[in-house]
Amino acid sequence: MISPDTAAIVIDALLFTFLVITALAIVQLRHLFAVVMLAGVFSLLSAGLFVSLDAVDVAFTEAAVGAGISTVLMLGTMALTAREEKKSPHPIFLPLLVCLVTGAALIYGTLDMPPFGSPDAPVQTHVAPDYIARTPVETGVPNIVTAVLASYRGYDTLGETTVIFTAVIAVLMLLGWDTKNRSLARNARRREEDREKGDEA
Amino acid sequence: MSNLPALQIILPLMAAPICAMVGRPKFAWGLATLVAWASFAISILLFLSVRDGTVISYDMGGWAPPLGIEYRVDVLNAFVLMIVSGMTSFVMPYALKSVASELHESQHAYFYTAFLLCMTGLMGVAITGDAFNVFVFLEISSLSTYALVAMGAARDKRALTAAFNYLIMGTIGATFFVIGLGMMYMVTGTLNMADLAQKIAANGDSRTLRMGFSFVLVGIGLKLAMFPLHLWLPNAYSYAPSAVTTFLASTATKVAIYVMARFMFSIFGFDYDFQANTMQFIMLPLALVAMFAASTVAIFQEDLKRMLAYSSVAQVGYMLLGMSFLTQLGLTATVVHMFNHALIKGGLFMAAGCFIYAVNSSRIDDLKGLGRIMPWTSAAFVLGGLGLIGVPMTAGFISKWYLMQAAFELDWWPIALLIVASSLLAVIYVWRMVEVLYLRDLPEKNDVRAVPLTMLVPMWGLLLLSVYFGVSADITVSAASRAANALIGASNIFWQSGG
Amino acid sequence: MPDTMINMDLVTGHYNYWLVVVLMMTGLFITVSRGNLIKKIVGLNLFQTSVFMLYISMGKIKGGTAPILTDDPATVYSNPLPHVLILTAIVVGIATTALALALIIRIRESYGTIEADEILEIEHQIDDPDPSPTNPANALMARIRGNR
Amino acid sequence: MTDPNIILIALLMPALTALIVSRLDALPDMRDGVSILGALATFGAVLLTLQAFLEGTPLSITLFEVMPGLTLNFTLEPLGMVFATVASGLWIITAIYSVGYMRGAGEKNQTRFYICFALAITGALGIAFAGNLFTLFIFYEMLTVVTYPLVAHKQTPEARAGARTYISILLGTSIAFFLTAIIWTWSLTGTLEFTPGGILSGHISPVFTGVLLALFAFGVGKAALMPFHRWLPAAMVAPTPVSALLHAVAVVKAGVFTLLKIGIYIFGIGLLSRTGASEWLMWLAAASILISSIIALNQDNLKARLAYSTISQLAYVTLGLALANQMGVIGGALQIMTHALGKVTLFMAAGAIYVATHKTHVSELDGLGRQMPFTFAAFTIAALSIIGLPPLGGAWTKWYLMLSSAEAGHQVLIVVLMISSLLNVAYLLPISARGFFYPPSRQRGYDMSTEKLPPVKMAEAPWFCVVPLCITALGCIVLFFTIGDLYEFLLRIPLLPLEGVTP
Amino acid sequence: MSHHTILRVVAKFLIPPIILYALYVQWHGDYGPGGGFQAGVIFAVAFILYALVFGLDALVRVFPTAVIRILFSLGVLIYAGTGFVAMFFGKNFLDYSYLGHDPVHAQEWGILLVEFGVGLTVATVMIAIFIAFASRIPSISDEEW
Repeated sequence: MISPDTAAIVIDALLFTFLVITALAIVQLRHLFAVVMLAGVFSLLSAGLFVSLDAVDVAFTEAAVGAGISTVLMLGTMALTAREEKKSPHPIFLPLLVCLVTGAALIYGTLDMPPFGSPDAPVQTHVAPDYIARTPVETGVPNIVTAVLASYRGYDTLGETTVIFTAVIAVLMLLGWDTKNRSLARNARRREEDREKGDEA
Repeated sequence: MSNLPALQIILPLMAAPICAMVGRPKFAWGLATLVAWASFAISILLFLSVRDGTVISYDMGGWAPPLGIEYRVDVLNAFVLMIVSGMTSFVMPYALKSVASELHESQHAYFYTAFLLCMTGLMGVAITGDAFNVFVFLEISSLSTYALVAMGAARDKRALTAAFNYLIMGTIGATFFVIGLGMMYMVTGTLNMADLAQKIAANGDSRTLRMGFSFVLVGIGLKLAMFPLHLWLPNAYSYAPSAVTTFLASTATKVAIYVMARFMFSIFGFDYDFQANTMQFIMLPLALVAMFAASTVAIFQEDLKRMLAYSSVAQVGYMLLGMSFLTQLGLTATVVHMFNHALIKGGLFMAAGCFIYAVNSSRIDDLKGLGRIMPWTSAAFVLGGLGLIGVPMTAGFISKWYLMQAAFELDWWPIALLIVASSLLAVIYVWRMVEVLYLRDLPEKNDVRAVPLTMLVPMWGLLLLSVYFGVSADITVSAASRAANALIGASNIFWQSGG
Repeated sequence: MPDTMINMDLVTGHYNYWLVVVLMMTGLFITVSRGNLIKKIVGLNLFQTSVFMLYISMGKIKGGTAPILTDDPATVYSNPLPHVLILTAIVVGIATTALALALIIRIRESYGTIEADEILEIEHQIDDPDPSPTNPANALMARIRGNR
Repeated sequence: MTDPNIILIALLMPALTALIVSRLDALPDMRDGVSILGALATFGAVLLTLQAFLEGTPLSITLFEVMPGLTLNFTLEPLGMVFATVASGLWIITAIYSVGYMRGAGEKNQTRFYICFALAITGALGIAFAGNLFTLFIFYEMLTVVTYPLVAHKQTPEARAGARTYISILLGTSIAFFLTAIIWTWSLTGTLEFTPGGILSGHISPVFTGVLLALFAFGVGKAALMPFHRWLPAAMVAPTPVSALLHAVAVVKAGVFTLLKIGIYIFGIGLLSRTGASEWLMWLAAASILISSIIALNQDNLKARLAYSTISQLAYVTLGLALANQMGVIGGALQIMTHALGKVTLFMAAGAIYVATHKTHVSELDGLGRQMPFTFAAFTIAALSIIGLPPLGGAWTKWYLMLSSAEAGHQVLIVVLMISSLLNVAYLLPISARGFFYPPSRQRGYDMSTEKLPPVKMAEAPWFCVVPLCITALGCIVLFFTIGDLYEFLLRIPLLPLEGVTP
Repeated sequence: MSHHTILRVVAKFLIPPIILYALYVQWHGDYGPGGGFQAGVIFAVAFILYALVFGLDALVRVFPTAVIRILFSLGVLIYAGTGFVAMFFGKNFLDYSYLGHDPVHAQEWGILLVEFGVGLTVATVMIAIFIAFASRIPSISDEEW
């Protein structure tokens, strides 16, 4: 018999294993197309992990953003820039050291964390029960995440919307969106190809 | 009246999409200017109403904290809000011609939109009483900052890489901040600052809390260019458009300093030993090194804006030094210097912008002999430079005075000597510019554009204010002193009298 | 053997966090060690996604369900607050990525490359390879840099 | 009762002059006239304050408070009156002289020169009238900053280098040491007011008294105490009127004046003599006197020689303070006056020689005395005053300092003073001797290409140059005979409490 | 890509369901997973697909950039405005209670409104960013992939 707990642990462990493998593969690979695709895979895997951790909204969003939009933008950027990473001549000693020190600090910090999944952790006993108890009474919205997102902490979400707005302003300021640009370029390329064909003939 | 705290943020936040929607440069500029002035007025009203030590708490959406997000305004916040909105009010008129000369016209409307967003973000960080909300608004300001910095690419393409590096460093910093926040949340279960403070005081120390503190410290340290984490700053400041540099130099680092002070003193409190040790054994030496190393590097710069940027890193060192004294006087010095340095550096970067406007270069070699044909800008630069050195009757002197007082109070007079010694380095780099401006001959072939009044007046306004606050420091010092008191008595005064 | 028991508890209670730390550091490592700008951004995304896992992990209750209200009053819900925070953080993340990619495109157009080393080299060349002799600082800087 | 605003008028007069001068760039005659008139008006205003002071009206004015307890305040006291009178009086002389010199030497940027010159006088008067250490420091720094363009006036690489040395030492010492000392004093006592008897007594241990005194003594770089004296020779690249007024009168005297004030009103002579904290300063001053005199002997450049002489003479004032008794203070205060008159004459003479013949080195002066008799006569009188021979003002200084040394029980210093006089003779009188007695045929470095005027019998500099230096030379003589009144006046300096020390 | 007839046909069949799904996610966010943000992304995907198959010019013809710009600004304004209006009712910013007679319904309305603002902004922002990227001149031609 496999208890639900054990099953959850096995699923977690599998997902984590794949995540780590994907991450290491991304470190190693220099073909950017593969890197971007693996990054998408990483997002999907993490979405799976989020589902197993009860965060369905987050999983949904991560899948849509990390595996969807993010990948599309990365591929688009690749098309505009390069598709192969060049070998870096620099030694990796310092970055490695930085990461090891940071990682060690984080591990040190985890030691006093309440155990994973424990129901009496401060996180579960302060504030959160209030949300769960008050949401049905005060908002009538069954999805507590939505209630907290749009009402209790609606101001954060306004900030989030503003962040997205900031991003588009920034991108438009940097790139503009003059579609004539592209048409012109395509026409130019076509003309060039025609000329080459003409030369061959 | 009761909605003032919300209006402070919402006004620029709503003005930004309107600017983008209309999409006309002149309109965007006009609206941004109006909003900046209105914000300034609001921040002054806010400051006046909290000056006596009251704390305004404003519940967003009517949800009481810790369930909802609250604004909490005390003297310190209000002071920082005043710096940010006040500086924006000065920068906006300046930006009109400066931006027109440095950016392509199709970008102007977006530029002012981003500018408003940046201001919103910075003020949002300063006003909020919720730790996670700090992150959200920090990102609003950061994202818009990256884009604004990159806009310098029209003059020098290095602005792009500067912005990119800033983005990488800034995002790593923000992520560190989120990690630290997560750890704090993990041991307390709350995100509200006041609640955090109480829970931390009640639960006591733990390894998770220590690392939470450290990651928050490093995260904000990256944002405020704390010494070894400052590498993004010089390029970002050098290549950004002049108006942006002015704005960033006089507000962004100040807000980051504020956040650091808030977390250290209001949330972790003075009794937290791990913090006190970190301050005295890590922060204090780093601050001293920053003062000397960055000033020394500034001396050898060939570009005026870059020189000023390194000087900013050094000045951040002064502020951190004041904080790491862990005394009322030290904090007063930090807060006073936040304000004074905003004025002085703002004025100096404006002067640099005027030079760029006039000769399209900020290389020190290209500024030879400009003292004679640009008397106003050059004189303004000298005035600002004197403030940077800390010559009496300028605001910089007041800062230095309090910082040294704080050192003497602790009987750390070697540190007092180091403070003055480091300002000698400022003498060198400021004087180098004076020599170039006044004692070199103008090149035969010169093409100097007259600087418009809309740029000169804000610059002089700031510098005259810096002189005014150097001559009559009562207002600033008493405000700073109250702010320091608010931080010192953080766990009792700040948190309990609100509501 | 109580000692090993405690250690086992520590492991089962924290292995999740440790693996998250490993993922985080892999992401950070990619960001700080790789010269390719796109790869830096991929690393940053990895780093941030791992932080999201940290948050989501701490909201989980053993035996809990997703915080969507059901009719059963005995249901244990996982903490919704981290989910909300991470939703916001994901949005911030994609906004940052979009901006970074736009910057990369502009960099590529101006520099012809997206490798940090090559960019640095180009920037050194812009930095006026001909320091004027009148400025003592230039001479010193040149000496520090080791050229001429 | 006199309105205390008279102090402000005296202060603002030179600033106003600077303002008007700055508008008159296109009208050189008007500009120079305004400059001289401004000097006269300033002197008049200072005399009015002096009169009020002599009548016993306590004049004090506070402009504003920078921080609680930290004010911008001007208060009259005897020492400051001496300095103010000397500086403003000699400004008239040098203003006239400048007109002759600047035109004669064909200098560029004359308007900037006059503006900065006038502002420097504001700085000097501000120092003289300062009622507390903070005010004094402000004007001290202002004086440094506005004299910088004067030193760098010629804008040649040498001028820039000299000016750089000048500004870096003066600003450097003042910020690094002086300011530290001020803030330290403030944090010890909570006040910076100049108070008779000092403010530090009872707030500081004897060891730290010495340290603090060191910070002040070296911080006041304008006093040119060794080893921070390098700026003074470096400043000699400036046009001669600058050297004359600023580096014989205003700037250096501001330095030693500041030291005297700090010694008397911050430490209190009583504290210094009680703790012996100033003893090391005394020996340092003595060493400065001798070493710089010896260096002066080896200088061939006339102005450099005078500069080193100045360093030596300034140390007299420091010595007077360090002796920490009434005679010492009076000797020091007298030295401010006598040396000012003497040295300004010497510098103006050097400038006159330059304008007339473009000669700058001692070895080139052979036989010039007969060509420029007035200049050389004045030079000789001033030199004798500096040496300290009666019937010239300088004699009294040495007299009081020797008395003071005897009183303090340091007879060795009397010997030092005498050796110094001998050294003065050795480096000053040969100049006169060369001028009057050496045959002109030995003119070395006589460059025909640059020389415009072939020497035909009398060939003085323009009268604008010569008259002023004759007046100051006469002043040296007058000073000798008015010592009675001066002594009475200087006795007013409040030295209380002076335990166990009788005048 | 104009010659990929199959793609065009498939796309024509695919886009309407995607938009429908987006609307479902938008309005169903109260009850199950989803909400304005997710819906906005899905909505944007439909349009991006359209652009990929029929070309950028076609997308811009259907959905002019000026309109997109107004819409993404409008989304933010809807959100902030919903909160702003509360102030005129003497409430705090973002207090939705003015929207209905009883507080619970007011909350539901408020949440729907702000989620709509979010959805609108996100969808149009994603499309705008896509257009901005796609309108640059590619350095890797289609054949090189």
